[in-house]
Amino acid sequence: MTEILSLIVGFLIWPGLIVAAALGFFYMWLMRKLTARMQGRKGPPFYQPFFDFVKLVGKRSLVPRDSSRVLFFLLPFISLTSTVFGLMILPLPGSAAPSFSGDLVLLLYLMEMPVLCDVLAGFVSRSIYGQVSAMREAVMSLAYSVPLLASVIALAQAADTFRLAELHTAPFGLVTVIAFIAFAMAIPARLKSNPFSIPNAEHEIGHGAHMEYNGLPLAVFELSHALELMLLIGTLYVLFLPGTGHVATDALVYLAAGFAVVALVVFAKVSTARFTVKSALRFYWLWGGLAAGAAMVVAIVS
Amino acid sequence: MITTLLPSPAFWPTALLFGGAILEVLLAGFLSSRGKGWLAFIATAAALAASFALLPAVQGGAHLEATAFLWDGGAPLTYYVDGLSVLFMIMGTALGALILMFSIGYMADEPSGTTRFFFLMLIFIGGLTLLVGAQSLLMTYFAWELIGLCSYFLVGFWYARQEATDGARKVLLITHIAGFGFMAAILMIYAQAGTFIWSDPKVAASLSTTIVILLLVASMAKSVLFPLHTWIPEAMNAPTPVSALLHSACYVKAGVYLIARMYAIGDWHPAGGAFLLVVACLTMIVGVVFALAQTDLKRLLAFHTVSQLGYIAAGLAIGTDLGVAAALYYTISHALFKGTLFLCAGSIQHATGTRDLRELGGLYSKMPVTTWVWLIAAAAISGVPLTTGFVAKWLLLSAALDDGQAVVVMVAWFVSILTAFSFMKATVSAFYGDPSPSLAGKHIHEATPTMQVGMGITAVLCVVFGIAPQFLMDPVIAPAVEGLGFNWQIATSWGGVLTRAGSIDVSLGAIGVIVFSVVAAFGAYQLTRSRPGTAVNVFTGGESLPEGDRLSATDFAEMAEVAFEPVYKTDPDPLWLRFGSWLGAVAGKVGQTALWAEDKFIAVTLAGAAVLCVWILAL
Amino acid sequence: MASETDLNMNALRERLESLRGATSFEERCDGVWMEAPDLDVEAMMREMNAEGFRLATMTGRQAPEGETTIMYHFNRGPHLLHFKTRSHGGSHPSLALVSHPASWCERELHDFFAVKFDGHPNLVPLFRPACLNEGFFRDDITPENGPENGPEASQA
Amino acid sequence: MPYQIPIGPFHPALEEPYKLSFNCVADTVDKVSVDVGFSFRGIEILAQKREWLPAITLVERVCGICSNVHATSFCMAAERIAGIEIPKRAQYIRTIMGELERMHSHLLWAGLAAEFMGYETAFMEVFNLRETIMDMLESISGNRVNYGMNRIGGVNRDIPDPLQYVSTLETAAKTLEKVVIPAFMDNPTARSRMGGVGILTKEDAIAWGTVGPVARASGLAIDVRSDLPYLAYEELGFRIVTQESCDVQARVVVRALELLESIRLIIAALKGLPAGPLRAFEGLPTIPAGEATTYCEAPRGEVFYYVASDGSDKPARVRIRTPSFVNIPALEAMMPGQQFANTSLIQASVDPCLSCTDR
Amino acid sequence: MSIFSILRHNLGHGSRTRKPDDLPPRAAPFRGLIEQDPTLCTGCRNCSYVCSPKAIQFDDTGELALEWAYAADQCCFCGLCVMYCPTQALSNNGVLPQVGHDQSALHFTNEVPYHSCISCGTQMIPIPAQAAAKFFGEVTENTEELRLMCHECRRRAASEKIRDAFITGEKS
Amino acid sequence: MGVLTKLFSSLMATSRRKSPWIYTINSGSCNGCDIEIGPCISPRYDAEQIGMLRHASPKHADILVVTGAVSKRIKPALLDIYSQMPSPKAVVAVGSCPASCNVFAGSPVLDGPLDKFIPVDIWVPGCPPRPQLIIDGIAKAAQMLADGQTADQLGKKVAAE
Repeated sequence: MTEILSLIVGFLIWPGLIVAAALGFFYMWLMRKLTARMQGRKGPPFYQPFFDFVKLVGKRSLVPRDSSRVLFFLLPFISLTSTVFGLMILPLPGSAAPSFSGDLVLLLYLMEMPVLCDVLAGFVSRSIYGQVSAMREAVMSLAYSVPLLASVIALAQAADTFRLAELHTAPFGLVTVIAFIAFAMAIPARLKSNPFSIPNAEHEIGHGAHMEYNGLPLAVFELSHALELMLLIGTLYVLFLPGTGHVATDALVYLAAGFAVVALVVFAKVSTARFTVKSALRFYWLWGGLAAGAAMVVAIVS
Repeated sequence: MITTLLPSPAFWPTALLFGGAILEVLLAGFLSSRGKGWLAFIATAAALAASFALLPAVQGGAHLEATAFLWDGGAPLTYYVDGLSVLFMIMGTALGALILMFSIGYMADEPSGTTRFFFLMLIFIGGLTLLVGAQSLLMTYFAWELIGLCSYFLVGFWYARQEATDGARKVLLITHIAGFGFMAAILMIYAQAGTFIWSDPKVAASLSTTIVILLLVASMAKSVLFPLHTWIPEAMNAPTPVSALLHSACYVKAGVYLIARMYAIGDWHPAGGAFLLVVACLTMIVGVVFALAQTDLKRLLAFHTVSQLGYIAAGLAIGTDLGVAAALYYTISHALFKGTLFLCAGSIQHATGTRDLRELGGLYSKMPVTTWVWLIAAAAISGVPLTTGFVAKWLLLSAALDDGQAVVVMVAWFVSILTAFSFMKATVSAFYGDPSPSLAGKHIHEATPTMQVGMGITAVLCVVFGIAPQFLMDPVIAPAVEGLGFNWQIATSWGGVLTRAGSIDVSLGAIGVIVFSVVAAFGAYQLTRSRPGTAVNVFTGGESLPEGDRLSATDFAEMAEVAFEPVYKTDPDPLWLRFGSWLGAVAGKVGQTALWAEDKFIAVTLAGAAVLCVWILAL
Repeated sequence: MASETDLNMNALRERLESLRGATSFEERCDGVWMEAPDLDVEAMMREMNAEGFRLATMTGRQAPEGETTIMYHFNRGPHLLHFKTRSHGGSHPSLALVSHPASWCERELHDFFAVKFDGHPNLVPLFRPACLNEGFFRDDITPENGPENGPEASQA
Repeated sequence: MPYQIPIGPFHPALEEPYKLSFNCVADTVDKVSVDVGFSFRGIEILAQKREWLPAITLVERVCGICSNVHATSFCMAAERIAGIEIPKRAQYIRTIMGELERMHSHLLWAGLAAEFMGYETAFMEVFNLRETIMDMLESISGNRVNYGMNRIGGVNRDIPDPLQYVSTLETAAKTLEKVVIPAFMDNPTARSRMGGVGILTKEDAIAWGTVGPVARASGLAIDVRSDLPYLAYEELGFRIVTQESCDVQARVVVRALELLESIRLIIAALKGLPAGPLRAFEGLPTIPAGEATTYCEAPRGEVFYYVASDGSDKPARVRIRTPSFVNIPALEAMMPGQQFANTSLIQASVDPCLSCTDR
Repeated sequence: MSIFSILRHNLGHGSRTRKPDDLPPRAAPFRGLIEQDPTLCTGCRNCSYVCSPKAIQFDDTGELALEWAYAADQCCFCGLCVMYCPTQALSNNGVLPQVGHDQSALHFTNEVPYHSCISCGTQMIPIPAQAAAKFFGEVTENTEELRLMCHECRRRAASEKIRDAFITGEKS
Repeated sequence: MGVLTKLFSSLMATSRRKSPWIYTINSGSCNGCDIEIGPCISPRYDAEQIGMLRHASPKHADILVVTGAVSKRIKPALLDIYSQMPSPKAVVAVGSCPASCNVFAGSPVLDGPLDKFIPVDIWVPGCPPRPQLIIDGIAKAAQMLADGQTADQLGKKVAAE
């Protein structure tokens, strides 16, 4: 019973929905604020993502003609819950994650779910822009999956375990560094942030897959996006940062990881123009592939 | 020395199927085409029951041996039935039964040839049971070519159509030539070991690299592994039940059986394991990448078969107990979902008269049952949790991870993403969105009840074994793996999680997630939807799009083509075609010579030449 | 490029004066004007293209009896040429096939003054909303065609 | 199978409504068709119903971006008909306004182009610089857009203290050279979006009759300011800018160099602003019967006005040919074979002004 | 400066943003709402004539006053009316128009009262004293009388005056 | 329970006030207003400081910002886009053109003014209005949304033409 209770707490409060949403919104705000400051602007107030979310919740939602109502409403929630579920199994400081062998694989699966939901949302919403966005997102996912998966798998290979908790405590080595480079490379594309904001390139295809979404489903997608950031930060923390075993220090390291990711993403965002699909693909298959290959080689050799 | 007519239960499945086939011919004059279908279904169902009856006997790695009659001292018709055999028998007959049930409705409108069809189908399934039961390699080869021949006839069922006969010919060409490799391997084994009985330890000792590679090449051709996969899209001109059977149960799985059986024969792994692993990985990628570019529903499924077979081969190539178990589980799981998908494709074609994704769309409103069945199977093949596909992939990934095959994990992962994309595209193009203009005016109807049951059962099984894989793992997979000489130490739990501890929570959690999503989405819909009747237009920039403008599967495919340009450039097909035409030319010339010479010796020379060609190719 | 060679204005003038329907030139502060109601505009366009003149635009102006004065404005560096011709029976030869810029100009004139350009490949409305009659700039045509007429009526 | 995807009439890549319908194959544009007329307001017909003075206000609203050049052209045409010679000071003030307007227009364009290639920081920097130009325009004319400076026979407002603007302009030139131009030209991601994209060959540029920076980026030395110098351009010594690479990057470079040239012209004009009256006469103009044409160089290229008078208090015919009217159709020559992702940038690179085109 | 130095510079130099209520200073000639001083208006309708959008309109149907109506939501803020007003009755003080829900808050009307012509008694609008100098060249007692006359009487008075001058000149 | 409802509605009101997302339509203007909406997101005015974002889809927007005098070609698109915006929504008319057609009044190709077709909540006068005025108008519209005073929330409709 307590196990179930701890799962429910893990799902709803920490590291699941509520705390992650709060932190995620905070990081989203930080991104916007930092972007604004780097562009010499004032930027949005502190609570902005939260109010955006609440406002969207309070709107009447419209389903576009000829699209499946069920999928239209279901997709954002699948995206959200799988992200929360992914957060739940991460051994973050203070969480009662149910650790089991191969939870890394489950995590990778769950991380892919929001992408699939976005792709499907693009198709389901009947928007031509959404469909183009879905195509782009699918192709992009193929591109950045190369370094992302390679880095995770190289780590697992080197540590000889597929259990997140064990990976967290695995010793630091050359493979960690190279895998980190590969992982970091994939982050902007995973978050659809510049220069890889290709599936949601506003001046080409509007909001892409979310073009037709509005009201609460859109709010849930936004929340899910904030949580995806948390999931990435969490994964990065678990895979690349050492666990000290002390909750308070771990939490500090975790927060610092969040700031670092935000800074990285913002920096990439403000200093670049958007790539086209072709150039992004080339980037990831060449440089990402190189990093991936290097990580794999180091993992296998060591 | 025949003691009884059916000396051992081991023969029953085969006997029932062949018996059914004979009955089919005998009663052809009395039965309607529906009646013929029911007859075939009953025969197969009986064979299924007989296969299940064999299950208790093979638990724990035990096996049955039985001899029907002795031909000649050295070549007895003997059966060696172990867990692996039973697994394939059950799979073949179960899928066969369901597909035949589907065929009752599907073939009802066929004007002629139904006797031929059902006869061949029964022989086809019977051939598989014979293949997996035979103890003598010669008998195995006979069965191997028997199902090859059946598939030739079935692919060419509509022999009046040029593309059907061409396809059939290509199927025969590629698989048959590779089959000579099998024969050569058997002959070499016989030369070294002096026996055709594979369970003889002498055979194990005689496994050389050459033999292993020859066997693998034969299996690769049968199991559509790269680069011998190119015949499979051609086989799509067959009636859909044939494609379903070919892809899901009987034909392509013969190669899987052979590779798995090699574990029982001897330790082939050092000789060919790495080779097979490379081939498997390439197959996964090539299959799915070509699948992305397809617009014909059946061709799309066919290329997914290629990639899925790559997964299975990878499991076999890993060669650990978990790997083989994963491969066998995957085999069954693939049989289930691919069979379902093909039956759905069949029912779509039956209803709309087309299977071109560009011409489909909006079928959900017309064919809800088919849609749901398709959705389940598509989820399964994409590896969505709580379906067999997830469990199978999970097992495979775990096996690869355990074995340290990180590259395999990566490739498998990558391919599963592509698979999901591909199915997303197919699903949306076919079932959702606006009905395509080319469907206008057609009377689109839902599949007939027998068709629905046929595909419904497989779909249900996809979910059942996805939620509770242990029901499949423990009684069916375990004996098969143990029969191959592995030590069974795998415990599977709900949702496909390999149990050590605590995994039940994850499965519960997964169910909770889905329930939560559905409830929350429903609540959200109820809370925030606008007044009824306020459906709004899709935003298209202010002016409506031209009529019928939408992104079709082709556009996705073309985008994929841009991404995978280098891969498409390496299509080995022209090579085979050139080889084939060259061979045809040579055969023609030789045939003329033969006619002129009236000498049978030349035909033997021809076969020898073909073997030589494969040999050169294989090395 | 044509404008890099020296332009012999006098020679050009002689050639233009030999065009069918040509009249004499008039030098004004804004270039050379040629009023020629029956000008062979295709020949004019050939001459202009050969000399490297660019068609800046075409101007329409309402003329009596349902006709339209059509002006062609050419330039090449500092040299400006203006041809003033007019439609005949509400129609005029099209230059759209020999000159890209003429295409939109002719569509526009068709919208505004209902000049029918013979041989235009795509004489569909450029600016005119469907609810207005073609030639709505003219005061001898009622602009609105009313909601009940719809676009079909205006096409006809 | 080609699919059709529209950009517009409402799309974030379009500041104004028009419609580009792309026939795409995968990610590549096969064909484009342009549809305009969404903001057609019938200014030519309205101008015939307005008296000469209100007509200036009207033609100024042909386009908010290049409002001044329309008013100038219209006044010049009317002055040409009436044979009015305007004072030197008025000519200089018109020149200054025209060049300031070119600056704000080019900066606006640069900002939007940056935004369309997803380069937000450059957008912010450019727009920040643009605000200083807008301030200058406002402090001279009293409005940020639609300056109302021109009247027939001269200008409405004076520049009382011309030298106060010089230092601001010098700072702007420095910002341009140090911040804006490097932000475009030194950033590899930005360069990768511009180089070799949206090629309009010199032959095509001639065939489509393009004008302005688009033509000059394709190697055509067309500029009314040097071909037919009007106002004070001859005295100020205008220097034409051309580029040969024919792509989007060339259009960026042309506009950037034109900005610097504009600053040079404005500073020279401010420093050399001759004393004298602002207008040739006071009160309402009377325009005798006649007709005249004028060519002026707007930020986007040559503007053509044909004005006819029948001697009444209203113009008899006003014909406006704006540069976008000839540049926009040239998109049909630039788009085929491009990636769909680049189309928004390519269409922006001709700086399409739809209120100009549609009028 | 590379993009990195731009970013560094921006981070180090604070935001360039003004708060919503912190308006940048408006330059002196800023063209805002126009204001009318009805006491200076002569009802000449120049402002209405030069107004392209016809935002200024006169209503002379009233008995007691000429109504001057200005619709700020129709105004194009070109400033011509101010420039062409012969009596400077219109002025532009650079006042921003108000943003709001109520469109009628942007409509302004002034009544320019009619006076009786001191000569014939018809309803007319006198020439304001401040503008007399501009109209009559120099202000004398005579002009004070003239500006309160209607147009007709003023013309007559002027011609009488000329005639008187002529006659007196003849006499002398 | 009542406290909760009250809390929720006040939270909702604050959110609507703090998060105006706009969609802009140029319905046939001279683009003077449009180039003044552009600078609203530039560093000097930075409308993001009041939470304003410009969106590419009307489905995301709370506030429809209209410039121009509604040309006949645009009218159907304008009405369609207005209907695509989810409630509650507000309309801000920027410039003199949507209010009165401005200098274009009397043109045969215009159908303005705007409030003949859709109910307008905030008028921003000017030709064009300065960016601050536009931001001010958007903020006022957001305030109306928070107060539930927009025509959409009150169920007001324009009289059909």
